[in-house]
Order: sequence, then C-alpha cells, then structure tokens
Amino acid sequence: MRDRRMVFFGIARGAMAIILALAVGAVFIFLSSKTPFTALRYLLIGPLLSFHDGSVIFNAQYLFQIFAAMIPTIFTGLAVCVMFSANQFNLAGEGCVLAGGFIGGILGVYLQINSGWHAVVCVLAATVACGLIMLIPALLKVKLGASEMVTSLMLNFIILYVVLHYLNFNFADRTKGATMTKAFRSTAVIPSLVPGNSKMSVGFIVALLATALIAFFMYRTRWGYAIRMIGINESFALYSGMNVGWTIVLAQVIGGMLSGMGGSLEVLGRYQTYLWRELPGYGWVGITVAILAKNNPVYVPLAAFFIAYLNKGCLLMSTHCDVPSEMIDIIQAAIFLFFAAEQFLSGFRQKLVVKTATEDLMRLEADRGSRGGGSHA
Amino acid sequence: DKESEEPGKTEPEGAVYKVINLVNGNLGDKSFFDSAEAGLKILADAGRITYETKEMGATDADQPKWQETINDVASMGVYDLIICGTYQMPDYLKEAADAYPDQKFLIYDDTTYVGANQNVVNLSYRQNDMGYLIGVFAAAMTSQTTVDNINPEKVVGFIGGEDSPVINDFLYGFLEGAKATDPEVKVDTRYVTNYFDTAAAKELGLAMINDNKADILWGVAGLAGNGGAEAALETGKAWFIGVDSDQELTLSTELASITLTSGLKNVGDSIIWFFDEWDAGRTYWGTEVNLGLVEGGVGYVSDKNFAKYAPQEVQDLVIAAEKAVRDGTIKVSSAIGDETMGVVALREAMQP
Amino acid sequence: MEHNDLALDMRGITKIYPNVIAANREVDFSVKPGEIHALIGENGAGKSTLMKILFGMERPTEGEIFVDGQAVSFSSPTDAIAKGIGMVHQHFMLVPSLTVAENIVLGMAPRKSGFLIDYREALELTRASAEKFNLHVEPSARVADIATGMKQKVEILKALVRGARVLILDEPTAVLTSQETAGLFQELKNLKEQGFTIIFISHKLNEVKELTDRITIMRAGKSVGVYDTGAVSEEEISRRMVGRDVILSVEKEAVAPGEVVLQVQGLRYVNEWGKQALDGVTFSVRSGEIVGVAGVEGNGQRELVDILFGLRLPESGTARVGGVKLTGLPQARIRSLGVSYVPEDRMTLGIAAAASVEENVISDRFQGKRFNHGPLFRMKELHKESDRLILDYSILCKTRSQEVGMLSGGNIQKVVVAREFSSDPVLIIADQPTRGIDVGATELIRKRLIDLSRAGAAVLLVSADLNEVMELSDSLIVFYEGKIAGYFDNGEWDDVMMGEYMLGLKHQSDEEIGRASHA
Amino acid sequence: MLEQFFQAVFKADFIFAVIRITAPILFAALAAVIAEKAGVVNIGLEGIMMITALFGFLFAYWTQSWIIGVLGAVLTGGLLGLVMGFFSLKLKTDIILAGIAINMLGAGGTIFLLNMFTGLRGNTGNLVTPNILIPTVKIPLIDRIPVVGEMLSGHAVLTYCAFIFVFLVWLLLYKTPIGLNIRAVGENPDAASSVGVSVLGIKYVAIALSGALAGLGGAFMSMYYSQGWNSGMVAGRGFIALAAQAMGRGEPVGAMLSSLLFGLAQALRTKASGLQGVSSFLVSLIPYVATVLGLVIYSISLKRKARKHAIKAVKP
Ligand SMILES: Nc1ncnc2c1ncn2[C@@H]1O[C@H](COP(=O)(O)OP(=O)(O)OP(=O)(O)O)[C@@H](O)[C@H]1O
Ligand SMILES: Nc1ncnc2c1ncn2[C@@H]1O[C@H](COP(=O)(O)OP(=O)(O)OP(=O)(O)O)[C@@H](O)[C@H]1O
Ligand SMILES: [Mg+2]
Ligand SMILES: [Mg+2]
Repeated sequence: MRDRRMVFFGIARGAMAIILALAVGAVFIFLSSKTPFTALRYLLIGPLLSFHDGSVIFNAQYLFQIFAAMIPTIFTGLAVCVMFSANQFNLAGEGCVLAGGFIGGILGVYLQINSGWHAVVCVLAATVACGLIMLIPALLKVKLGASEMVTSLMLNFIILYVVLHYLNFNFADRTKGATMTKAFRSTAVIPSLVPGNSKMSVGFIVALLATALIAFFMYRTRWGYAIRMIGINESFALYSGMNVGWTIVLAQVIGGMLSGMGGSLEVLGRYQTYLWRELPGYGWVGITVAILAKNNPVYVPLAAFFIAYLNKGCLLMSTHCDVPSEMIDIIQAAIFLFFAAEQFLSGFRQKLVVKTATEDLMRLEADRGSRGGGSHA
Repeated sequence: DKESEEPGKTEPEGAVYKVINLVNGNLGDKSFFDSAEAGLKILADAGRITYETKEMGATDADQPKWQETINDVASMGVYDLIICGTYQMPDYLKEAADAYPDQKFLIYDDTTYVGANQNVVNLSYRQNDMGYLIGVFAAAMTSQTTVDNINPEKVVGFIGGEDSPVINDFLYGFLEGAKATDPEVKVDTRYVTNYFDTAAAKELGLAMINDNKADILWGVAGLAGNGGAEAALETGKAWFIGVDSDQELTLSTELASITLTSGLKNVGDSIIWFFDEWDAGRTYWGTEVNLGLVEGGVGYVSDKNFAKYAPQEVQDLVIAAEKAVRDGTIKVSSAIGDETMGVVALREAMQP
Repeated sequence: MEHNDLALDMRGITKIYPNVIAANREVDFSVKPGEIHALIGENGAGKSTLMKILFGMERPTEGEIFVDGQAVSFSSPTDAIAKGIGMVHQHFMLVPSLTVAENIVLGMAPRKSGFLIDYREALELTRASAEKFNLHVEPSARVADIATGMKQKVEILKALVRGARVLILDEPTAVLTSQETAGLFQELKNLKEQGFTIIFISHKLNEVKELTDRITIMRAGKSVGVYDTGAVSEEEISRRMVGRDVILSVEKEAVAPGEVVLQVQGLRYVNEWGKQALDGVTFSVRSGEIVGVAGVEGNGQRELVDILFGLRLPESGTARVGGVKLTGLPQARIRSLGVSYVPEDRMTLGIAAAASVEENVISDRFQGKRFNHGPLFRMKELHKESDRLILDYSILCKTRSQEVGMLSGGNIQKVVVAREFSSDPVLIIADQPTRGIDVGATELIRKRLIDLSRAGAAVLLVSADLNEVMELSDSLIVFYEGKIAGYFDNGEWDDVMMGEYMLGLKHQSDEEIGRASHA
Repeated sequence: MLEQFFQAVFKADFIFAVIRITAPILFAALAAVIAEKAGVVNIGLEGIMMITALFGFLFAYWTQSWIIGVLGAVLTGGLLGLVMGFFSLKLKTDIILAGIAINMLGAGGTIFLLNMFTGLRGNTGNLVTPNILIPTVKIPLIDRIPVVGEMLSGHAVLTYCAFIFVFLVWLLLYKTPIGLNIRAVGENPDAASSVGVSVLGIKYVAIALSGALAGLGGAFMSMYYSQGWNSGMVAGRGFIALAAQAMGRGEPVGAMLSSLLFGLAQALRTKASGLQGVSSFLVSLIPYVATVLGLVIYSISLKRKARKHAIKAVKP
C-alpha cells in the first residue's frame, strides 16, 4: 500500500518533471519559431508518428534510428555506472570509445576472416584493447594515488592524437578528401537488424545483453558487490577484507572494455569507414545517462532512450521547422536540468510521507488494541 | 527563417526550384558554407529558387544527424534539389541517392563517388591551383624589403587546420608555387589540429614570426586561421593571407589592414553557375564538374591591399602564374589521391 | 505548569522523516530554568531527533516550541543560537583541518581592517572563554591532532561562546574516560550554578543519577514519563526505558585459558605527529580469556589496535596470531586467520552507510563458498544469513534491505557487532564495543562477548568505559605513555587503583609486567 | 634540428608565451579551487568560459570599453555560477549534470545567443575595434632589465591579474571569514551549519565566485588571446583547469604550478611543431603527456613522504 503509493508518486514526479522541462523548452521554442506548435509536435511525437497530408502514420524508421543512437550511449552509460559505482571519477570513456572504434575499424579493413566471426573478432579486440588502455589511469591511481580524473582526462587527448597520427600516416585512404580509412570488409560490418537506413544493428541486441550482464554483475556477483561497497565507503571495504586496489582496477578496466565495445560496434555498425577525427562525445553522454539512471545499470537503456528520443525530436524539429539547431542545445540543457532535479515536488512528497506514516501508526495502534489488552504498561 | 519567396519580384524565366541546403557544420564559417549560402540567397532574391538551409552541427558526434537528415529529407520527395558539401558527406549522400533514385542531389567540394549515381552532380574546386598562386605571391613578396614589415629572410608560414588531404591540397599548391618562384624560400608549415582554437593558431603564428622570421602567414584553418592574422598584427612583423572568402571584408579593420589577399573558393558562384546551366538545359547529373581558375571556381583577391602593397613585379609574377595555370602549362599537384605522399616530402624539404 | 515558568517547553512534537519513520510522536518535553535535565531512552527512541528539532536542525512535522514562554519557530540553528540555545552533538561537529580557535569562531570570526580575520583576537577569545568556563583547550592546535576529550570541550565552548543559556549535550560522556567525565561533570555543575540550563543525554544511568535533577524517559518516539531523579532507582529507569527488567551487571564463569592466540612482541611505533605512541609493548591473549586494555585515551591503545588490524605498520616488533605474523598483512589475510574487529569508529570503518543492512552484515564473508555459485551469489543463502543475524542481534530495522545509515546509532553498532561476532573468530579485537549504546543493547553485546570467549575465542577488549573493562575482563592491561604500566590477572581491581596506573602514578616492575606475555 | 629547437626555447619569448598560455587556464583553475573548497565540483567551467568569452566581448563592443567588457564577463560568470547553484543546491540536480548542461549551453547556446544579439553566426567577425581589446602594460622597472623584462613585461592586464589572483584567492580562503566558512562548509557541512553558518549560502557564494573567476578566463580568451569570439574557441581549457585543480591538490598555489606546467608543455608543443619531420599529431600530445608525467612524479614523491610514516591508505 505504502510502497505502491510511493512508486506511483515516483512515476508522477518523473512525468511532472518531464512536463516542466518541456515547458521550459517550449518557452524557447515559442521565442524562436514562427510555427511553435508544429515544432513542439515534432519534438514530442515526431520521433514516433509522421504526418503526411493529413494522415498520421507510425514511423518505424525513426524508432529504429533512436534505437541505433542508443547503442554507443548504453555502453558508455554502463561503463560510467560501473566506474562511478566504485567512486572512480574516470572520464576516459570518451577516449576509449574513439580507440575502440579505431581498433575495430582498422581490423575491419585489414583483417581477413571470411565469416561473421570477423566482426566478432574486431569488436572483441577493441574491447580487450580498451580494457588494457584503462589500466593506465587505474594502476596509476592504485599504485601511486594519482587522481584518475586528471589522468583519464589527459588520456582522452593522448588517445585522440595517437589515433589521428596512425590514421593519417598509416591507414588513410588517399583517394578521399577527408582523412578516413578504406571501407570495411563486408564481413566486418555489424549487420543491420531491420531493413532501411536506420543503422539499427545487431549492436543494439548486444547493448541490451550487456545491460543485463552488467546488472547481474553489479548486484549478483561478489565483484560487483565489492565495487559498490568500495564506492560507498572505501575504508569500510578495506577493513572488511576486500581487495580494494584490485577491485578499483577491475571497475575501470570494465569501464574501458564497455566503452571500447560500444565504440567498435558504433563504427562498424554505422559507418563504412573509420572516420572519427575528434572525441565523439559519447563519453559525456554516458555520464549523463549514468546520472539519470542513478548508477543503476537496469535503468541505463531507459535513460539512453530518453536522450536519444529527445535528440531525434530536436533534430526533426530543426529539419522540418525553423528552430535553429543550436537552440536544441539550450532546450536539451534546460530539460536535463529540470528532469534531474531531485528536490522537485519534494514538498508534496513530504506531505505524502506524513500521510502514509500517520496511517501506518493508526493501523498499528488499532492492531494493538484489537489484539486485546488495550491498556499501555 | 530562410524562406524568402517574396511576391511582386521580377518573374523568373525558367522554373522556380525548391532547394534544401544541408550544412554539415554551422554557418558563419566565412568559408564554403557561407559562400554556398550567399549564392543561394542571390538566386532566391532573383526569384529563381526557394530554399531552406539546415545546419546539422559540426562535430563527429553530429555525424549520425547528417546521415539521418539527408535520408529524411530525401524521403520527403518535395525538393527539386538537395545540396550538401564537403568531403565528409559522400558516404551518406550515396546511401540516400541509392535509396531515392528520383531525387536530385548536388554535392560541392567532393569527388569521392563521381558517376556512381546518375542523380548526383559533383562540384569540385582546384584549391591546389589557388594555393599555387598564393605560393607564388608569398614567395615573391617575402624578399621585397621595401615593403613594410618584410624582412630579407626568405621564410613564409602556412597555418593549417589539420594534416589532412584537403588542407594539404592547398598546401601542395602553395609549396610548389613558392618553390617555382624562388627555390630558396622556406615554408614553415604547422597545424592547429582543429579549426576553432584561434589562440593555439596564434601561438603557432607567433612562433613562426619570432623563431623563423616568417613575414607572410597563410591561414588555412577555418576560424582558427584568424589567429595567424592576429599574430601578424600584434608583432607588427608580418602580413596575413586569408582563405576561401575575401577576408579583407570579413575581418576587423585592423586585421584587414594587414591582410594582403585571400585565396578564394567560390562555392556560391559555382552554384549560381549550375542553375544557369540547368535553366539553359545543360545538366551534369552523374558527373564531376571540376572548377578551376578558368571556370571561376577558385581565385584570389587582387584589388585592395594586393594592389596597394604588392610591388608591380610581384603582381606581374602572380598574373603570369595565373595565366600558366589557366592554359595548362603549369600542372599543380594535388594531395587528394596522392598515394605517394609527395606533399609530405615537399613539406619537410621546405621546412626551415 | 505555564510556559513562562519554563526555560523551554516543547508541545506535541511529531517528526516524520522522508523515509517514513515517525521518530517522534506527540512528544511533550519541558525544562525548568537552571536545572540539569536528563533525556534518556533506548537507541532509536528519538532523543537526538527531538534535540535536533529544538536546535533548529530539523523541522518538526507538528508541534510547538516555547522558549522562555515565547512561541518560537526555528528554521536553522542560527535561529536557535539567537535564542540562547547551544548544542553539543554526539558525533563531533568539528572541522578537522581547522584549528581549535578557528572552529570556535566559525561563523562569527573577529575581523580586522574590514575583511581579514583577526587571528590574534580569535585566539584571545578562545583562551579567555576557556578560562572563564574552566574548559582547557589548546587554541592553536589543529582539531585533527587533539584528543577526543579536548574535542568534547571544544564543542561545549563553541556553544557557550555563542551565548548559549540552554545547553544540549547529546551523549557527551560516551567518548570520555572516567577522569574526563568527572572533570566534565564538575564543569557542568559550575555552569548550573552560574544559571545555565542543561539537557543531558546519556545511556549511563549512574551518570544520570549523579548529575541530573529531573529525567524525561522516551520510548519508541514517545515520552513515557518525567521524574525527579532522586525519586527513581536505576532499575526503575531502565525498566521504563526498555519495558522489561534489565540485568545491569554481567555474570561470567571462571576460565582456564587455553593456548596463546595473540602474541604481541616488542611493538614500537611513532605516530604521525612524531610521538612515540608504542614503546616496546609485549603481551599475549589466550584462547578463552578476555584481556582488557585500560588507559587514558592517547596512551597508545589506538595505535596498538590499528597495528593489530593492519591499518598501520609498526616501526619494529611483531604481532602473531597462531604463529603467523600479522604485521604488514592486508586485512583480507588477517581476517582469514580468524581475527575479527569491532572498530571504535563505526561510521567510517564499521559500515557502508548507504548500503543495506544485508550488504553490511556480509561484507567479511561474501567471498565464501557458501554464498557463491560459480560467478553468481546464492541470494537465498545471503538472505538467510542476514535474516539470522538481524534476529540474533535484534537489529531494529524494517527489512534487511533498509539503508544502514537510516538506523539509530545503537542499531548501527549492532550491525557491526553481529557481523564481527558471527564469523567464528579465533581472536576478537573489540574497540569500544558498547560506546553510545543503550542498556539493552549493551547487555546483549557484553553477553555475546563473554559467550564467545567461553566458547574458546580470545578477546582483546579496549574500552574507555572503565567499568566495562573491569567487569568483563579476565585479566587487565593498563597503558601509560605507550608502555604497559600494569598487568593484573587476579580479578582484584577497583577504579581507584586503575586510576593510579592510568595516570602514571604507579608502575609495576618489569617482572610483573612480563607475566602478560605468558612466555 | 634539436639545436634549432633549443634556440627557439631559450628565448625570452618562450617564457612570455608560457605565461600567456597559462593565464586563462589559471583563472579557471582558481575557479575550480574555490568551488572545490566549498565541496562543489564545477565541471561547467568550459561552458562558463565559452559564454563569458562571448558576453565579455559583446559588453565591450556595445560600450566600446574593455573594462566594462571584463566586468560584464565577470558578472555573467557569476550569474551562471548562481544558475548552477540554483539547480544543484536548491533543486538538487546532480552537480555534474548541471555542469554538463552549462557546457552544452556553451557549445551551441552561444552560437544562438550571438545570432540573437548581433545577427552574426559563429564568430564576431569584424566587430573588433582596438579599444575593446584588453591592453597590455609595460612594467616600469622590470621593463628595463634585459631578458627578464622581455619575459615579464608587456603582458595583458588580465595576465598579471591571473597571477595576482593566486594570492587573492589564497588570501580569501585562508585569511577571511568567508574563506573560513567556505573551507568549513566544504569539509564538514554539518559542523558549519551547527554553528549557524548557512551552508547553502556559502556554497552559492563559492560557486558564484568560481563562475566570476572563470569569467575572467573567458574575457581573456575573446578580448586578448583572440581578437573576438568564435565558436569552440575555449577548446578544452576549462577541462584542463579542472585537472590543474586536482593536480594542485585543490590549493591556489598548487593549481598555479600545475597550470604553469601545462602552459610550459603547450609552449614546447608550439616550438616543436616547427621542426622538420615531426607529426603535428604527436607534437600535440606533449602537453597531455607532460601533465600525466608531472602528476606521476608528484604522486611518487608524495608516496615516499607518506611511507615514512608508514600509515596505510585508510582515510580518516
Ligand atoms: N535523518 C533521518 N532520516 C531518517 N530517519 C532518521 C533520521 N534521523 C533519525 N532517524 C530515525 O529516527 C529514529 C529516532 O532516531 P534518534 O536519532 O532520534 O534516536 P536516538 O534516541 O537518538 O537513538 P540513539 O540513542 O541510538 O542515538 C530512528 O529510528 C532513526 O533511524
Ligand atoms: N540525514 C540522515 N539520513 C538518514 N539517517 C540519518 C541521517 N542523519 C542521521 N541519521 C541516522 O539517525 C541516527 C541518529 O543520528 P544522530 O546523529 O542523532 O546519532 P546519535 O543519537 O548521536 O547516535 P548515538 O546514539 O549512537 O550516539 C543515526 O544513526 C544516523 O545514522
Ligand atoms: Mg622575408
Ligand atoms: Mg541519538
């Protein structure tokens, strides 16, 4: 009874927060658009429904595009969940996505395996390599106490320039005007799950599997337990006899592996060549995802969906209406800020709590009364 | 709002085309995006087209947006022509062109899949030709000590956005032009590694001026290139050359005053030219239109500071070089498709 | 009685926390001017909550507060301070990296030349008020570096300097030695004579009897009675509190100690402030016996315990358990030798506050075969184990998945004890195991400790509560200045004698002390 | 080749460049220090710098006064700090998320705002006039000392301010009541609130100050370092500053040394990029690798010191 009421409140609060956030976004839309209602329609329901000459049709391609967009962010979101759970403020997910994409891409071009295993090998190699890369900040932290925040931040740039160097001097396809590799072999391409150009590849399934795996890992295994306890209170974990150093390394290596896997699946699933020449930003989205999911892997796909849906809505709004694309940043920022506001409606929550508690107490008294006796000692 | 169909304008001769311009970056680049936009605006003002411009963001994180938008727009089937540009778009364009064979596309500044689709026209520009002329000019100028701020050392500078084929295409021409003009000239080439860190570009420019006595800097680094102009202005020891559009018009008065010329890439003009041809019944679907000096696809600014400061002999040299390139006596190498990395070898050889 | 005769009067206070706990239910609480009023009750009875409301740190869900007959409404401690209320919290509210003086003037720092802190004035103020209230502190020492007793004095000074006329002391004696407690009581009585009103929370009934004029007893969030202290006996008080009779003294059978389990040999250690904290300490603990360590805080007990549990490395000397050298081993290895440890500081070492009760009680055994099946946890076994412990140690929580940080102080300690006592330990190091715990829980913990030792475990008991050490121990070691000042194994000791050894007035011969090692 | 490199490095203008490169990072690093001391992680520095760089420039342009421009940037920065504060302190939005949102505003929002206020896109183009640029000053006596004068004199007013602010921030944190409150709130908020210090109030002050300092960094970027604003121009300096703060253990002087290390490495990179046969990509690694190496060396030395006391890594 009490729990149901609180769950209901939680859902209502989330809905209210979204509505408020969108209302704030709407203010900006009204400011910048001549057709604000059409713009809002595109933002809110455009990703699901399209309107053609008065008829409304469900647009599966858009939904697939949203799922496709979730692939890298689910991975980085999970990576951040694991690392933040161990209280490691490691920001190198960004660099690992890039490195994973690069390694996967290069193997996709140059490795010769004439079967679907090609793609698997590419992705796994990227995964392992990024796990190894993450050893740098992890070991520096554990062995020397060097801030993982600093080393991981620097590592992002180091990865970027090393990748650019090799891309440019060793792997670039010189017939192209932009720096990119030759096309991936068809065996390395992650197959699409659905017809059309949505780029929703098998990677999406892998991402969901990874979510389940990480959720199990975090809540149903001794390593996940140790990671969480270290994140809550490192001294306590040490005192309890856990191998804190090893676990901290593990968390970051897993973070690197997940990011690398996400990067390689994204590159091999979406593009024909490896072409990233700057940090792709999925690491930061991963942080947002993890924060919205409150570090719980189970909620990561939901948070990733929320962001991908919002992005798609914004993109449609700017493609089909006169809302400039930079406005999107303002709207998204506003939506994040309000959506994540914990204190939102807290007054109402407290009232609900008081009501529930009073009821509980009354029931307790009544119970005691009916059980006989009656008088208090 | 970019829809600018105004009633009461002069009636167009041909059809009014409905055009959408997809910018895989942001306007305000003072370069090809702005140039394309300007061309379209002229066409729209003349009532020959109606158009919308969509900016899709400039970063790699926006690449999925580019993909989705071009597909989305093509699927609508309401536009007579979809315009996009740069060497970053061809893969996405090809995908959409395959999926929507009835939709017409134009891509400028790319040559990747010429002929693969019969509904796509490629406009490309010989930036290496333009680089050649700028190279001739810079090499001739750097020993003109009678001109203010010019020192006897034969060193000029090239500030590139990044070490990539397009940028190196400019560079290749620049190096060859400089070398042909004066074999003793050295070119200090440095890259910002992005197109927005003006401050870092400025540091590079300052180092070129202070350490190697470069007195002419060519900035080919998008917005960051301006850092080169600032370095020249603040030291008072060097001149700047702009790129893509006439930067004497876009820079502040002070910076413009030390800008000698700009290498031009006339995307807007080429788009207008394309519509002229279309109206005249000449179409180029499935082919590449390579626009060099002759076609007006590239050029340089020869009025203003160029006319004012460059000694006549230098001007003559540049004009002669232009003629030679136009009539094909001089073939400028291109960095695009340059498997041998000749540009890198030349770059190292000419580094002071 | 009318409000205006009372120093303060709280009427019908109800407090419901966001996690749905009625910490206070329609509590009436009043204090007369110039009295020392005790507030007692079991862990989790709602004492601290009531006081936090009075001090403006929590807002009551319902109820009114009157100070000197005037209705007040506090939205922050600032308001309460303005009304002359000061509070000393049990968990220190000090900023460790700041000096004593800085802590005392925090929020009211004297200025010079407009915007800079006048440090000389701050020191002077601290010194002057320390003198005035007879609370001796070292104004320029960093709080991180001073002893617990002094911290407590700093806390009291902090309240007094802000002009408090009503002083709330939430378990001030829990961390004090008996000497320090005696000193504090003297000071409190002085304050009372000067007209201060004092609210005193404690679980130690003898202290309550000694110091206070009236008592308010709380149980399960409600007030269950107000008494004149002289009119009730300790037994009566505890019956009111707990709702049943409590045996206050423990009984234990005599023992024949077995093998030596813990052998400590010539430990030396210089601590972070350059003090020779341990100076050649040698003793042993045998299976089946409880060895108590007594001493004024800061005489090396802290460092000894830390070294035994691998939190510090000694300069020289060794400690062995069952022949295996402990020093330098990681905690995991130490635990695998059968050592368990109830830490003094439960909040930083004992628990992960944001984790559940279950996650806290299994933290030392989660890797065991019993709880794992391949890579996965056997959740059933984990639940079974935690439910068993919750029941066994009567931990008051809603479910095993409740956050430990939400429990009251005493129940948090039960969580720690439940884990540490239930791992079949060979050696238990119990550091202040009953600090700040109500009589019922104290009884339970002490009884368990004795049971375990009688079943063959070796117990090293370190406690600032002299009565506890004297009552529970089979033999007793007194620490003074990093050395063992005395060793007693005949069960004949009293607090006067202990005091003499603890304060360094007496010292046994090397030979007598040497018996401690059972070599 | 190496000879050429050393010639370029052992010149006064090299040190001059180091100082110039350090200044904007230093402002932001000090901003991070103040916020961190109050227990607030200000990950939005990058965005604040972008936005203040724009508004500093615009204010200067509108009034044709660089001083008002700088003040405008400071004000804007302070306001942005308060906005972050409002969301994270009042509405309890995760502070990291609030920072990320501010960074989004800095990336795209600025382009929109520029367009809204001036009709320009992407950069401020030809709005620059000399009187809206922060002037440089020659320091009277030092100016005349041969090499030293060349290194230390002739910097922009704000460059000197950056280094003066190291002292001012230190003074603020350690010698003033508000600094005492900031440190107390950051270390033990319960303790601070129990003596009537308003924890929220102090955090607001700290994050507003942090924003204001980052505002100076922003103004430096668009009104001196570059002549005008363009999108992306802060180019990660806000994040570098966060790292400098962490490396400097949250102390003003430590943050300054870390910023200088980064500035030095960045200047080296500039010089090295002029050598024959170097990859522009690998040269770009120098600042980041140097920072990691610096941190490693520093950590090792700390570890040595800690080992003397033989205390294991259990936090108090
Ligand atoms: N901030 C809080 N949030 C939620 N519950 C709380 C909070 N503070 C206290 N409680 C709960 O309120 C109840 C009363 O706690 P309180 O601290 O007042 O007890 P107490 O009498 O001081 O106990 P102890 O002697 O153990 O300190 C307990 O069940 C406790 O878990
Ligand atoms: N903000 C909070 N959220 C959840 N629980 C809390 C909170 N504040 C306090 N509690 C819990 O309520 C209990 C009472 O807190 P308080 O600080 O008053 O302890 P205390 O009464 O001094 O403890 P003890 O009786 O053990 O000395 C503690 O156990 C604490 O864990
Ligand atoms: Mg010259
Ligand atoms: Mg309490």
